[in-house]
Amino acid sequence: MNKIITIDQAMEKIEDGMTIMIGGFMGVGTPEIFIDGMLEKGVKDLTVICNDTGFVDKGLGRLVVAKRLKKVIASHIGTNPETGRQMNSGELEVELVPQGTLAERVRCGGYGLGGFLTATGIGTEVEKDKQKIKVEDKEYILELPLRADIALIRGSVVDKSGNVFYNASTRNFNPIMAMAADLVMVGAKEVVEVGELDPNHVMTPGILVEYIVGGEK
Amino acid sequence: MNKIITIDQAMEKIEDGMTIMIGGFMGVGTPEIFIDGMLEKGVKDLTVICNDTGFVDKGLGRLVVAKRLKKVIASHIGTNPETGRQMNSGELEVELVPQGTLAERVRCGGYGLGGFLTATGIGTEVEKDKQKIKVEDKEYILELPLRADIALIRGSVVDKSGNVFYNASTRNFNPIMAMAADLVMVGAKEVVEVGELDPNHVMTPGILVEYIVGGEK
Amino acid sequence: MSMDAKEIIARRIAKELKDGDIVNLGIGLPTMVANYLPEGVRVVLQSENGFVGLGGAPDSGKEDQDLVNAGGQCVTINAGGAFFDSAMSFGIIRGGHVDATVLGALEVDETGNLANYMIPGKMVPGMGGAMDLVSGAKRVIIGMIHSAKGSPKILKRCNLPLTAAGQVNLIVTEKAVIDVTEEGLVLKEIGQGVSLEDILKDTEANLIISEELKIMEI
Amino acid sequence: MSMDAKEIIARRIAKELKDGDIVNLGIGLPTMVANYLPEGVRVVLQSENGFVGLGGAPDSGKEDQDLVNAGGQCVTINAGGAFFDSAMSFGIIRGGHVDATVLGALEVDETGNLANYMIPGKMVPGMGGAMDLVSGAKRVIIGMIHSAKGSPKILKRCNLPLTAAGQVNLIVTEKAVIDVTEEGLVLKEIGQGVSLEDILKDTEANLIISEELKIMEI
Repeated sequence: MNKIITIDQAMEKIEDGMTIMIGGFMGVGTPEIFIDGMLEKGVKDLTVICNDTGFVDKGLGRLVVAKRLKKVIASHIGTNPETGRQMNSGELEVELVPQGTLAERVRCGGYGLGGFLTATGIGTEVEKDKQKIKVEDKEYILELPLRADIALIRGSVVDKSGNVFYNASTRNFNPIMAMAADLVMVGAKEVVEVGELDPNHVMTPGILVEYIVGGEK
Repeated sequence: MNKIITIDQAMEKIEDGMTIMIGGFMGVGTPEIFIDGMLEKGVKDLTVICNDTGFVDKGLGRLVVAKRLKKVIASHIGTNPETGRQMNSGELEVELVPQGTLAERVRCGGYGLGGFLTATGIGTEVEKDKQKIKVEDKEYILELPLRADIALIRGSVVDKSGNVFYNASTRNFNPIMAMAADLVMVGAKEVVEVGELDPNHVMTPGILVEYIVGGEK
Repeated sequence: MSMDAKEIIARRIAKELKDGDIVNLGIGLPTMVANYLPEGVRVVLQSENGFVGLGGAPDSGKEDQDLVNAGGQCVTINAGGAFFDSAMSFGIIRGGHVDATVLGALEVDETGNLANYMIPGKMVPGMGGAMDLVSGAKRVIIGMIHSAKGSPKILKRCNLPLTAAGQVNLIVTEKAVIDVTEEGLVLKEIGQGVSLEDILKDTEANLIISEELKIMEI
Repeated sequence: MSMDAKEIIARRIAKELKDGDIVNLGIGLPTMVANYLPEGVRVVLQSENGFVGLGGAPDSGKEDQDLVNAGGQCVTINAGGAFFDSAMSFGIIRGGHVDATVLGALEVDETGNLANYMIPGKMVPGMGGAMDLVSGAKRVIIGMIHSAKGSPKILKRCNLPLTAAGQVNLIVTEKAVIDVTEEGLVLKEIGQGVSLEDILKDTEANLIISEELKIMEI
């Protein structure tokens, strides 16, 4: 089973209107190769789930600037002024989620759980319209899972069966997103043969990854 | 800050009646050095949270045989006939929890969550006396967190600041238990200097570990 | 006959697995399925104690005490395998990342209910990972001897405490292959040399006879 | 004055940290706290994008683009540090494994409410990790200039959308150190050369004057 495909083949999987998770934190650990590909293909009306919208010239912020998003679910949009501008003008729907809650919602989606209880956001606007549940007299918000059609993740070292190692702070949302989408594609900085990655060091098992595109920077 | 202590010093932390999480799966990844220590000290009336009660002569099953437990919360007790015998005779309280639910309850306790929704156990005895919550017409059980006074875990390689690497299938419940107790002690097969473990390969950060006891097999 | 029956079941189930499937095999008979995979079909085995790429038994003297399967036996890991902790292992299971699980049963019924983890007062080993596996795997295949000393195990309604409600997809015995459908249990295949009467006699549940009923090939 | 004021705040907060504490410092002024730790006090800094053992800036030319802090700047990791994913990072935060977090504020009030993440219609950057940090850290220390161009930031009741309700433990400004207690805000220390009148004028909230009121040492 050959999982290595070209960026053009990868782009054939992405359609207008899809919900896509994109790994990274301020562009670090974001698979830029797929951002390039989506910009070139002209895919649009995407709902993107991500930690932040990066910068106007780095990370998935470039998709915002090119107006390819219909909606974004993120914890932070402050480093990309274009996201705020489009939000205020009504061009882009933005759902802001506390970062820990966002990570946990993505994990829930991938781990087959129906939701979780967190105290984060109690007494703030975050609790609006959400079910609250008391456990032993402490109040929690019931937060629900997130899933996507496709997860685009970035791997530092990827073996040909799809096992992924993330270096340093590039890990962030990538491993949990790799669990939470119907189709997972990884942009690999380095592709190695099966068996070269120590099974103890694999952070995303290859069984979760459908396709690998090499040439990620 | 010296985290390395002797087994005798470690045993001073453990008192009768405490709730203790013990890592391992069928005794693999269980810190036998602490089991030895507890048997020798004569500590009793413990509530133990663990995947299984191991065997009569391996893992924490030895504590069961020596009648040191008041209650056990586990997913499986079948490989240790003494657990079943004490359960039937009323000497030992046993709470059986599906393995995935057990892992997630421990994680919830350590990750500061108030609970989670799972479909595991719906329509079975597991749902008895538990709150059920519907999300988008699907029914889930609300499962609650588990925490302990002490977690006893086993590390394959541990640096002197408490960073832990678990080899192969010894990992199992150890990393999540290391998050979920007020005090965490690790039985280390190999102790190395700070800096010898690659920060990418650390599975339990040293900030979670209070004490290290060397000499684990 | 008993050994042959198990082999028939394992061989037939092996044909249900597709190349590239992620599979979790229960202890006992289900483990045998890995021995009979059709040529060209390679599956990745998940071991719920914390890895994928479960390999065969190690050569004598080469056992690694850190590397065991969910039954506690020393095993190996294949190239391309990966270790993880119990939370992630069951995330993989509950999250639908396991294509199929093969398990034994004490009882199974018309609505796909499964009882395979306890006999109150007699055998209470705990459910281990079975409840999560049966709830989470995309396809639940039951492999078991058709009846227990003449007493049916395929029932109208399970009597024993359930492992999961309505999750079984396929039942394979040495006598029959039975699909669990919305309409009920559909008999799809009959074992070689087994009569329909024999199956009906040994089955308490109502069986809908498939219009494409055929002889089980193994 | 502005630079000095920030340094006063950072120096004073540094004295709140204990040897071995796990600390998360917000962006801006809070980051400065690490520069003024008393001798013998070593803290472990957590970076919510996924590691503990946050070190200083790398030497010029030695930047590793894979290793940044939560503000996106290239940093280093100290020996004994460890990387993890975002789910675990916030597990560490929410789970009470962070001893203290130091954050700035737009407004803080008598009940320990904090507003520091948005001004509706003006600045809506998103809360990032702030809500989890404020809910989860064992101790929440606010470091901020006492008032905004003469308009009080320590209020009876926050006007802006809250980051968290009732979670602030200590407020440190260039003029005062204020404890958040069940009874209300307790003024514990006054900045050198600052008068009580000046503080009361610049503070909307009621202040309970501690019986042990003293001059802030930095």
